[in-house]
Amino acid sequence: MASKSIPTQLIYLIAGVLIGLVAGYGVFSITAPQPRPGEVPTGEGRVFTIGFTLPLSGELSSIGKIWEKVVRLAIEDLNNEVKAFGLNITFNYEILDDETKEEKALQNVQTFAQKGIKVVIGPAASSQVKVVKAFADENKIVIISPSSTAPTLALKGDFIFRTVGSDAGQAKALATLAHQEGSRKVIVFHRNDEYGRAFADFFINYFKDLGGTAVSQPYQTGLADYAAEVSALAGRVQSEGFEAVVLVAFDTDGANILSHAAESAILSRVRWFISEGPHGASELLTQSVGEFAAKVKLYGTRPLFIANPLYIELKERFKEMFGLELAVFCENLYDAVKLAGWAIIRAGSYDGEAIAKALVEVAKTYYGPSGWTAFDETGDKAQQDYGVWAIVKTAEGKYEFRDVGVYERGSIVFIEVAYK
Amino acid sequence: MPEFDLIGFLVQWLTVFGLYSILAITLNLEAGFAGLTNFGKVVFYGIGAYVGATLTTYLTLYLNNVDPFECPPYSIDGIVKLIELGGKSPSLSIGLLALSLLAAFIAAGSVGFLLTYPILRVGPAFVGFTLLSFGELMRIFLRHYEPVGGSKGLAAIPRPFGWVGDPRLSSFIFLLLVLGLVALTYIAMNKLTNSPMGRMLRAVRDDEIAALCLGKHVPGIKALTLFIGSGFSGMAGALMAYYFTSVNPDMFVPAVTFNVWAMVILGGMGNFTGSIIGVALFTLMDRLLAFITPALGVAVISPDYIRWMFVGLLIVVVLLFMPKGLLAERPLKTPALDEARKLLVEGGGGA
Amino acid sequence: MPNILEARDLAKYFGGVRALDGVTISVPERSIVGLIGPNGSGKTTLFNVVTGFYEPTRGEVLLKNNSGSMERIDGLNPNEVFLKGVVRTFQVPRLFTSLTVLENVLVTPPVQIGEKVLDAPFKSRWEKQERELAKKAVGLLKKFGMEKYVYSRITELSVAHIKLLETIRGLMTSAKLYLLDEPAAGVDYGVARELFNYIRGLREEGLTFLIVEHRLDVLMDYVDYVYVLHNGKLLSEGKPSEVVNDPKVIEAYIGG
Amino acid sequence: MLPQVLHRAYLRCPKMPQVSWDVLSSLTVMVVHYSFLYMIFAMPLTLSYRTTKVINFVHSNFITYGAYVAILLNGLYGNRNMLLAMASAFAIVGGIAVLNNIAVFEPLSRRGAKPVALMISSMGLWIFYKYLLYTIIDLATHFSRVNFVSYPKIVYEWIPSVSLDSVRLSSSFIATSLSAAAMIVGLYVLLEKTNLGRAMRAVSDNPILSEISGIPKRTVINLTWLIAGGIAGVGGVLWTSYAGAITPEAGDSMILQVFTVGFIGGLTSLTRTCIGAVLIASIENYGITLLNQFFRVETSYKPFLTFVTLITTLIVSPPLGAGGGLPYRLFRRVGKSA
Repeated sequence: MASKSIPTQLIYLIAGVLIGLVAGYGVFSITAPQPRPGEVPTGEGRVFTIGFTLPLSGELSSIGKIWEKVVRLAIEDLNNEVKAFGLNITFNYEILDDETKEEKALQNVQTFAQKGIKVVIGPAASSQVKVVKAFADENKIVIISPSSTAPTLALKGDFIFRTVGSDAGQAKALATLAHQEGSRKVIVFHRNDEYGRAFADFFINYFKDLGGTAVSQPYQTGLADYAAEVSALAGRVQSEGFEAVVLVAFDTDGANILSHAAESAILSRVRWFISEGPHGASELLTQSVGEFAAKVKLYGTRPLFIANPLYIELKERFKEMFGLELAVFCENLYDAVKLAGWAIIRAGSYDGEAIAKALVEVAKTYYGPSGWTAFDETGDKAQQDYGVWAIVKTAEGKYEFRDVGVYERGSIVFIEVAYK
Repeated sequence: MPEFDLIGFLVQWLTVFGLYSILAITLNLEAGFAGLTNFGKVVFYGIGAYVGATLTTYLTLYLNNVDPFECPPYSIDGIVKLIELGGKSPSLSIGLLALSLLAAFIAAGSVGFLLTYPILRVGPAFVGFTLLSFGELMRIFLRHYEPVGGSKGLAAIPRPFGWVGDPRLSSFIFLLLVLGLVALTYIAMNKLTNSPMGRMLRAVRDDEIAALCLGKHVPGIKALTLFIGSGFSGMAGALMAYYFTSVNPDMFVPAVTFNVWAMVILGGMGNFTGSIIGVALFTLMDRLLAFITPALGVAVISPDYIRWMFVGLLIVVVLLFMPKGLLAERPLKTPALDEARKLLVEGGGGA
Repeated sequence: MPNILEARDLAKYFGGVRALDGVTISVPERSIVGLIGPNGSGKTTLFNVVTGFYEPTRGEVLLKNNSGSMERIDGLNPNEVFLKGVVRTFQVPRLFTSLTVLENVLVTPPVQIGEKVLDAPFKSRWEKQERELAKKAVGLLKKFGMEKYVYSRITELSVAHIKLLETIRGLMTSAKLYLLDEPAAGVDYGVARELFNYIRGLREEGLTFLIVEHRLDVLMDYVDYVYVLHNGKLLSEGKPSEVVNDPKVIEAYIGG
Repeated sequence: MLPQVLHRAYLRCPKMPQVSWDVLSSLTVMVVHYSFLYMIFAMPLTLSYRTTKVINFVHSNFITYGAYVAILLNGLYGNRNMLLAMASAFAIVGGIAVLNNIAVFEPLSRRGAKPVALMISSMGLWIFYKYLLYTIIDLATHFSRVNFVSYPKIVYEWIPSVSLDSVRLSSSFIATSLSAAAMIVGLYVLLEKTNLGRAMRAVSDNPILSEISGIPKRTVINLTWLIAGGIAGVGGVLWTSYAGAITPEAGDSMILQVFTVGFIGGLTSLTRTCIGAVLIASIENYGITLLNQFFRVETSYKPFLTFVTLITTLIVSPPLGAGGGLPYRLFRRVGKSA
């Protein structure tokens, strides 16, 4: 029983030492200027480390796992390119998993900051970027998210950059697609989260401008199954006579919804238009969904400059190296890595502010798999092209995603006939 | 290796440690002392965070002559205004901090108090489940409730010490505030339980029916315990909102609750010091893992899955082989012991 | 002696099961009254209704209050019944296993300053009362020869001591009426008699007991009056000697 | 068909909300389908609780593991035989359940741990199994290049789908209803007609009496776990034939529904659990479709309905028999017959 008092004292001791350490050394060092070398000059040249916080587990893990491979490819390419320029510089990467959780993303960025890393690529979700933002701004850490699209993050003068076009642009493309395909009265079936709501709002506004009517129908995310939601959707489609369903979803929920919709006679009679989320999800390439897609002439939009040789090359190399298809935002991630590398070199000093300035300049003249990467005044991708995708049957009787059209100057141009 | 920022590490780790400590200590009061299996800890944390965030953002706009209903804090204009206006005036920031903490305490505490009604008559398992599902209910509600941002949540919450200027100094002051609140919680809970009240709580935990038959108003005691525990959790939540500067409904998932439970079980039920050790070990482990994992370079097996498997196994192993946790519950030390000893020695009975 | 407790036409139905079906009993002050009957005859249900575990389906329970008049207590909650001066023990003793013997006794007194949340953190406010209660508690434990176990945990006690302790707890309050559920179950004959001797001693001090007991051999030597329940109804009542010879009772016990 | 005639008659009623036959019939099929699924998910929960008194959070893992046994067999070996998947799921998940009992619950109860400790240990196991599955899936995905984190519905062979007039019953519906019927009949025979079943009931009603049946209590409890885990695993297999896409979160996302169904049954009565399954299936499916169509309630409120049902159940008819209850009435009536 004597042991009871010892741990208590130990705690007080540890706590006291820690607080004393922080208080004493902390106050002293806070006021002193902070020399913070994030790069190490060695005999072989300079080595810079780029931090990554990616959703390797959690809700977005199936995408995150593919992203992680894209990162390895991109870093390799970057290093080869830098070598080709004769620069004695090497880029390293450190990948941390953030479980698609806010707290974890902040912890990861803090860890990078403690190690002196000034450029972090990720996190994936807008809610995570929001949590990271204050810390990044205060500590001058450049954050480049390849996939955050929330309009509430389009802020001037911060350290947050996004290499993906805003949802507003895509909503416009999707609205144009639906309108051009002859639908005038549509129901927007969307995720009840910031992405889904914002996308739906944009879509409804653009669609009204085009002269159509659209109503919103949100569904809760994270459910085991969406049969009831699809049934409610069918009820409304029939009773109110909608001509098309616009689905704004991620991969798993999108696949689930389409799989149930394929069994509904009502929903098989209307057109379907889809956002970029479900694109690339292998669950969609089943026979029932494939047949459904052909029946309803299912089209989706996604950020893509179609026939971009760089994208095609990346896609083929990736498949060759890892045996996998590219998932959503892979090209944006790839370009984020390249931009980060060149910005560090251009900045001259390894300092957040300088890198942020350099990043804007580098992006102006960079063209990659995701197209022209120039940023607008809020640090988001200024120019984004949108392609149209479909699920088509291959010669072997299987199904695959194919980019069949492109959004150009306010209209959709089809370059291939997806459904006969 | 570049130079390592130890101070930054300690400040950031200890801030998270502090937030979780408050949750763990209060969970220990509820579960370890009063036997309330609160699987909805995150509810009260979330309510506090939302109350703090809502008050701070709306009032910052309002007191700077921006109509928060014209230009709500969750809209892009509101966020721009918040970044521009927030955290400039020391008196306003501190005032809002104090108000948020108070309001978070009252709001979270009241919800805790009211939630005792549905769980009044059911056993511990159902208490846990009711509170757990109430947390999910709250999350769905928040996603739909536009005045607090709905699914967007609230962002750009002005930091209480933003006016200091140097972000490192301001986060250090914030850390002191958090640790101060931990100390307050720790001392308050120790004082509260090292008393006849602590004895009564343990009696209720051991056998609530017997306690009821001895005249103890068991529902009242439970409601009060949940009020206090939830109130302090609410304050931790408000601090969290300032720390993250953003809240959204999906931050408040049951995983947070389970983390706190694991910390409390490891530390020892009924021992507040143990809870603090549990929190320290867990949060330190998470921080250190972030340093180790890149070095491992394994991509096939996710270190985070291993971490969670470890947490799950730890709970089981502690219950199986060390049911009292790291630090066992300590006997109460009220003056009665002292009095009894005197009497027994005088009477020559000697124990 | 005037009655301290009266139950009039008391009934409790669970769905179609009539656990208690119109029972009328009265317990005079300063007496020991026995309540016997075969398993499932409604004894424990009667206790549960009187102590507020259940609301009766019909009938009323009256308790003599401090001003000497009879007051309805049916429908009160168990904690309120306790505060009116009725202490109940259980067939399987319910003590607080993580508390010491002393703490088990100390937890009983109803109005403790230190149990109020606003006073508990401030020792000075409740220290005086706590010391007084400790004095009283140690005194009681000594009186019943339990001073050796003051700091013991409940798990270290013998069954007899546990039963005794359950009764001692009540003495910390000004309780008038004790409802004991099988105090002699699980203890051997000698100890059982010892327990009942204590009870008789307490009766001399002014307390009243209503006791459910299966061990008629022990019970009958100590009680003043006996009620016999069968299938939720009163089968017989009277002095112990009358009841044991009642053919209805004999039949019920053999048949039940 | 009679229902269709009735529906037409209903549509003639003026000023009544109009639901088309297509929607109503497919919705009804779905409600029946979900009722059967919830029965298969929740009845083993009730069964295991009333015999072992463990609030088993691992139950949601049972369902997910069952589903993933089927998925891994399909993805790695191309299995499309549902019976094979069911048998494997029953064996593997039932084995896990027995293992849990032997390694954790039994030692804990032997040491006299409180029900709360058992519940918390099951919570720990729940976390462990959840992430163990993720790890297994990651490994399988890595080596097979099949995405197991989100897997499409499995189309099993040999099971027909039936069209009755305008109503289509999917093969999953046929499989689920047959399995549910088999389970109910099986459990009835087991509990009412066999020695083991009587022993199981005796253990739940009176642990001391149970020794009389001649089967040791340990064996009874282990067999209960085997059956409970096995049935839940079979439920997971059925889920793979129904859900639009399956993730390792499948069981966890349903845990609240499944437990609510169990709570409606008080975690003691199998009959009331069945009623609970029908109730929750109806509330979720009819409820949200009708609310959405007539009151424009957003479909995203669906989980709200389940939680409101759960909390109403707890307030109106708290499962006291199982969870222990405090004899306290907030609104007491003193001397009510006065």
